[in-house]
Amino acid sequence: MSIAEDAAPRKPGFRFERWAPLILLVGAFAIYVGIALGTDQAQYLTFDNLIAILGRSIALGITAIGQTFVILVASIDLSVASLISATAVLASVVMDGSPAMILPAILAALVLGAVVGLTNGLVVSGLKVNPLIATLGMSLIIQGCLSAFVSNFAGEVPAAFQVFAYGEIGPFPLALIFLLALAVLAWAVLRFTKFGSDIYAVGGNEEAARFAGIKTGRIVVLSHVICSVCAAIAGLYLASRLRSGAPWIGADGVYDLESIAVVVIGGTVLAGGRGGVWGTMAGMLIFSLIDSVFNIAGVDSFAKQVLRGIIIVAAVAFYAIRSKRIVA
Amino acid sequence: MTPPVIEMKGITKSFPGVRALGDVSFEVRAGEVQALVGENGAGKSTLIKILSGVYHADAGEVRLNGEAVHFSHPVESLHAGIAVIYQEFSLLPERTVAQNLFLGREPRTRFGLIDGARMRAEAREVLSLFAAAGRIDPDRMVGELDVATQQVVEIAKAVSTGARVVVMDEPTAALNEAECEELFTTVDTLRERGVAIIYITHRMREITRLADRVTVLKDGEVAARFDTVPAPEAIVRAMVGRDIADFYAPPATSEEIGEPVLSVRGAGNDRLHDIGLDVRAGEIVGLAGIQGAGRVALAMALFGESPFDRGEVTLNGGTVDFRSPRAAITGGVGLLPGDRKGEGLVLMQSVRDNGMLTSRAFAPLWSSDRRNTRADTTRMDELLDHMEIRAASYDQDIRALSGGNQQKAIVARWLSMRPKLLIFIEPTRGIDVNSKAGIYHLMRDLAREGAGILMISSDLPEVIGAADRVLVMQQGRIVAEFPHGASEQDIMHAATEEREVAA
Amino acid sequence: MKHLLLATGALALGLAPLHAQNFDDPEEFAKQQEQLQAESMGPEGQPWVQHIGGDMVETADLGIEGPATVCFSNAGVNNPWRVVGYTNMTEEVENHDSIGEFIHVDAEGSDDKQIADIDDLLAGGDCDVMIVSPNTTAALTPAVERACEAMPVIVFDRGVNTDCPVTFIHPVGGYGFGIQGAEFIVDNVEEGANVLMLRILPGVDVLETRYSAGRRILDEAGMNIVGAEFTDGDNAKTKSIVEDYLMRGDIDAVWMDAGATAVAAIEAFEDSGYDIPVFVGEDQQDFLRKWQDKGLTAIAPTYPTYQWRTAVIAAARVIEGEALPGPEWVLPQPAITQENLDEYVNPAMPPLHYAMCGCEDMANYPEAWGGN
Amino acid sequence: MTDRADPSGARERRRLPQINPVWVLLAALIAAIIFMNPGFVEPTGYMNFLKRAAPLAILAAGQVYVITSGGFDLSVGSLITLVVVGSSMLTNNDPAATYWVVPVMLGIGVGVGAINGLIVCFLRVPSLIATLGMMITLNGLAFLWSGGAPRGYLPDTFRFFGRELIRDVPLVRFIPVSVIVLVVVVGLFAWLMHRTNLGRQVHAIGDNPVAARLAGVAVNRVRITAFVLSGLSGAIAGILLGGFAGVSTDVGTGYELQAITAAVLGGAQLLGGRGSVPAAFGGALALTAIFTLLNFLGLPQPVRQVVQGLILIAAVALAMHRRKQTGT
Repeated sequence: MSIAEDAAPRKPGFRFERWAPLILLVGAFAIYVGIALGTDQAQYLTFDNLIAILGRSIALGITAIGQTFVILVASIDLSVASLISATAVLASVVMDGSPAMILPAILAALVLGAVVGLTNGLVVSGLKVNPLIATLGMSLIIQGCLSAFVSNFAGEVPAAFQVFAYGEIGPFPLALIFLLALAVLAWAVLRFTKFGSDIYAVGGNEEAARFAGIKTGRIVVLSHVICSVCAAIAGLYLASRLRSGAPWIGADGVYDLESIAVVVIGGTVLAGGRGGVWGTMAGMLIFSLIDSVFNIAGVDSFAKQVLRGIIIVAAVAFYAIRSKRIVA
Repeated sequence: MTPPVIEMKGITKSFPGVRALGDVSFEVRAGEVQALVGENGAGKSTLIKILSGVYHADAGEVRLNGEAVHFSHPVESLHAGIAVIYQEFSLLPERTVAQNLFLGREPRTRFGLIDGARMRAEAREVLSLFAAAGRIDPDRMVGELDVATQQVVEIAKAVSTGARVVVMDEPTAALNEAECEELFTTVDTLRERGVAIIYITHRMREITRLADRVTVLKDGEVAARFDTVPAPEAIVRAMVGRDIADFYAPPATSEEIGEPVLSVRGAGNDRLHDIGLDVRAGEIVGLAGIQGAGRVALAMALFGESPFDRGEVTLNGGTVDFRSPRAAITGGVGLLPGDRKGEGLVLMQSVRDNGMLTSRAFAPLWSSDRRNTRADTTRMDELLDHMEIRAASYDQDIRALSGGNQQKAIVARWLSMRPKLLIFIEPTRGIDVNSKAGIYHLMRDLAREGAGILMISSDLPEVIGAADRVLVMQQGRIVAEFPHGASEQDIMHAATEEREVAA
Repeated sequence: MKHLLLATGALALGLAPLHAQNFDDPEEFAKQQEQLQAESMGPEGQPWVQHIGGDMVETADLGIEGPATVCFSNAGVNNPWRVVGYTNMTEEVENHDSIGEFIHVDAEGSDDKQIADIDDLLAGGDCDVMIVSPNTTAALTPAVERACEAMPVIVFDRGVNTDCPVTFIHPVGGYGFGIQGAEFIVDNVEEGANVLMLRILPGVDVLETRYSAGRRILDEAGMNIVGAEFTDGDNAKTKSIVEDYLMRGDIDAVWMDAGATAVAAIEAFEDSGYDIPVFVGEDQQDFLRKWQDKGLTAIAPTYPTYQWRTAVIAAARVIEGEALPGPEWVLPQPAITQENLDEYVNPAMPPLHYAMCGCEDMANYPEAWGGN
Repeated sequence: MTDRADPSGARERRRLPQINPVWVLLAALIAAIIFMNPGFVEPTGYMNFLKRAAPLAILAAGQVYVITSGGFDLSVGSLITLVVVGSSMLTNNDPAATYWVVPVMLGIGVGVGAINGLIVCFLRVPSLIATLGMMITLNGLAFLWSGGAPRGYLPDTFRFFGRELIRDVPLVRFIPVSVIVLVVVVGLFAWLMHRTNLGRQVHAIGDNPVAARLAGVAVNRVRITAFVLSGLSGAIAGILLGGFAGVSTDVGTGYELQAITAAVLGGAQLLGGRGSVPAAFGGALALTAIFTLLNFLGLPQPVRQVVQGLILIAAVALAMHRRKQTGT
């Protein structure tokens, strides 16, 4: 008889965890508005500027959507940053300035992402290697292979492909709409498909999922594939945005740790089984807002780092402090 | 007579150190309720796990509809139409009732998406088999439901797979009387539909009410088989099959019982109300009740894990208010958790380390782990020897030991602390019968040395046999008290009867 | 998996050299070699306003009125060189009344973030002039192009692949740096001497050109290059690498593509009990002091931090409508040698201060740069 | 009963001590190094090797406490940077300052560890996130303190620990001071882990925190102590690295992952319950040996990354395989 078994059922109705990301987001936005007005820079509150904020962290957002899937199945992926670099370079090299090669390049990048995800997933679910170690190792391997062959910007992205990063539909950047579409798609997958339901089951209680006939290993592998494919898309986006791929762009953006931080701030628990894509999107917006607040408040870049570290911990504590579980 | 749906023949199964089943044969037919009874540790769960493919039998065969089957995974048995409702819930608290019911086999639209509407409708339909249906909204999070309702969902989940064989492992453990009645109705419905039901219990009342046939397991063997339901006494005799006086240690004599060690007056917290009880030195007090009645909550409150927020607790004459297990232990309270693996053992450590866990915890951090102000490996080894713990070496990882020996190592943990009050939660769960008597005698020895003992158990014969006095809890309150020798019937009644709860 | 990665890599390898920036460009090499010798124009003793080559651009028609807001998109202040440079910059801003507000946004070394920063500045920064120190050349080009459409842009340090900025300020360049050091080695050791080349990172344009130029000269002079190792700019690693080389044989000269770990490399010789060979470092105080203390045979080519002052000066001239060197403003790139070493050694300055800062005459010197 | 033990034998250690694969790996690597470079058997060779491995080995010895207790400490790398930069700020080339700066730095290490522990225990933020936040914060603090570049020199008295040699030692000719520090610290950490109450309780809380708490273990106190020891090891490693190589701004980068890798190579179980200081020491030596060997082979940095990644995954996969086979 466990302690939990005797626990009183939770009260229905208001569920703090569900609304916490929104509360944090509203808080961050309030601070942004407050700072903009307080420093007498109302020009930062225009529509254009808000769109610019939304568009700040597209690559991070795409990566974080993928990361949400693996964290939901109680895994984690530290290889996304290296993979972003690898796919950006690959795409840019394959395209090499030729519009005709755009499609093959996109395919090549996605295939690379899928293969990396497949390997990650198999190592995690098949060899039972702790996902942190498995994907850290994978990250080193990718980065090593990459820098062995490429040491600078390689290839060139034709103008037609730059539409991905720079195109606009009306007042909205194309990439922003793409991110939104991707988020909706991810949400729909998690909400309406059996696969999505299985993800929550595997992350929530792997044993129960297995007893219900869910092929848990397959779900873990698939989630890793999705995560890596998202990273590959982020790599494509960055190649388009930077007009070329370079072997350091993933690591420079710290997409591995930041995507995890974004997901966790968005209310998805590291232990898996709880959370979702909209929380992650809120987490991404919080990051963008913090960045913008720092910029308009003119915070010194070193102080910025200190604050960012504290904010990550504080935001996670905002959820975690209410839990009674012992964490390590 | 219809041919059996399930036939198990000559099933034998051993675990390291224990023969769990020896040459057990068992069968169940469509449209009947076959009661599988036996004490804790008699081998019921092992038999079911072999049926469902969790374990593999060392010898023997399982036939489904006359054909030999070899399930290597529970999923295979599920697909073959055998649904098992385990005691440990396999529900996902973060998902809705409907999502849980159809976990892994969600109805889909022709686009392959989950058909939410159909899932809800089918969930309602399945739930309508149950009298509790009205209370259960398919869209509610399972985590928000009370234990009894979760149990209903768990059963509904098994039923909804369209299983031809349903195994229920002590399904009433968490239910009150009215809920039990609802469950019985459900079982009747299933039986009428031609489902074969294996019903595991050790409650005579349920056997009388439900069973068509009874198989009694004892010490891993079939002790008796009844094609009609016999008088409860016959079942009990087959179940226990030994001199109870010898199995349980004799109750305390009045000279042995001393002053109260623990007195609680008017205590409560969000799960406990108006708790008043005394435990005297030399006395074993049993605490009975259904799951969720608040017995564990009471233990955890006394132990400081989830403390009382009102009332008064006196320990050995002094008022105490423990806010953590550590404080409670310092004050002289010990506790043996019910979930040995989850809450009792540090599985990757050695037998000796497990025995010394508490004494080390109270010695200075920087002192030697082998000999310090509180603990001494030599003394611990002597204690382990004395308790006849069977291990290749005390340096061996404890996970390889049998349940009984593991439990003894936890008892050893407390012996060296000489607690005034010791709380045992389900002390013999998952322990083979031979080791059980040892645990009971150990408890009695501790009491004789002057400790007060509070024993929580879901095994009523155990509570009756081992305790000097039985308190019954219901909905966070102590509702009745019985002296040694009370009948199972009376205690069950007290534990499950509907009560007007004062707001 | 590995096969695919290898295949991918091989593909990249096959294609990359064709299209990657060329780091061994004989034309550029020759041009910079010439610029090193060229007489620079402008006021004597103020290299930060001097320029090599005489082209000028007019800015009177840009029609900006002072005091104007200058926005600066900085790649980062993530190394001591940039810290010194940024200090130069903020101090220089004080000298110009025409600059009303100076807004600084820091991309922390990320291309993506710098693009977003520039877009933010364009969307709401009320900037009149923008200074950009690009994190990388290719990546920032589109963002700079967009900025150019809105206002005058000044680029310095790394360039962009567009000529839309008013001017691009930079010292002679990486080839020049490599040439100065390598020629010093050639002049001070025998032919066939053992030279160890220590590099920071692969793939960084300014460092790659230094290496290719240095390598070219050392090879041509018949030096025996015992190795070219990457140190990651890590002192401990540098010291370990040099110690390993010393276990295998003598070293007569050390060429470095950046001076950050020069002192660690020297210590490896000291600690292993060897004489310190001919050394190429950079203008960091710790190296200069070591040089002076131990009487080394050394040279310190520089990549002057005073270019950060120049960027502000250029912005001020744009606001004031004055002409300025452009579209390329090539600054002189002096090396510190035994002759002028004493001018640059200053024990009051912190160890990682870059001596060629052109900041000694500024108001808050030396406190603002961390000196005593 | 089949499992009745011979009572007289129960107290003896029956199990043959299984040799930890890390020692086999280390021996093979050392043999390869000697083959490549016979000079390695000279004191200069192996003493330099030990000197080089000292900071990592000390870090790994500290990290193993946190890993065994069930967590991660990602903050040690930035802590090293903070210690080096901070020492240079405080001593400012004043030889007399060493005598108070070293204790202050050790104090900072203890303080950082304590804060990590407090955040994990009381704010219930998982250590992965808590120490990630700490890593970012400390890095920012180091820059903030120094204004971006360290402003002082480290006097020779400070550099004594990492740089000096004790000469004229019989048998080995000389011993670097850092090797003495290494032996003392690793010895102390090993003693604490394997011969004291603390060590047993660190194992217990990593193995099963609920059981440990119910058995009266002061879980928070033990966990915080584990983080404090890790922080302390970071500070010591920082003092050695600053001494070895002088001031720079990114001394600590990457050390956190190397320390975790070393501990894992030594068989420490991620998420807690098992860990050995001597084996982590062996892991650190093995990792350093791999790097040294790759250097001797003239293999570039990228190959080192790939090899490190493969070894990391292989080590954990092998450990999982062995664990499955032995059923423990």
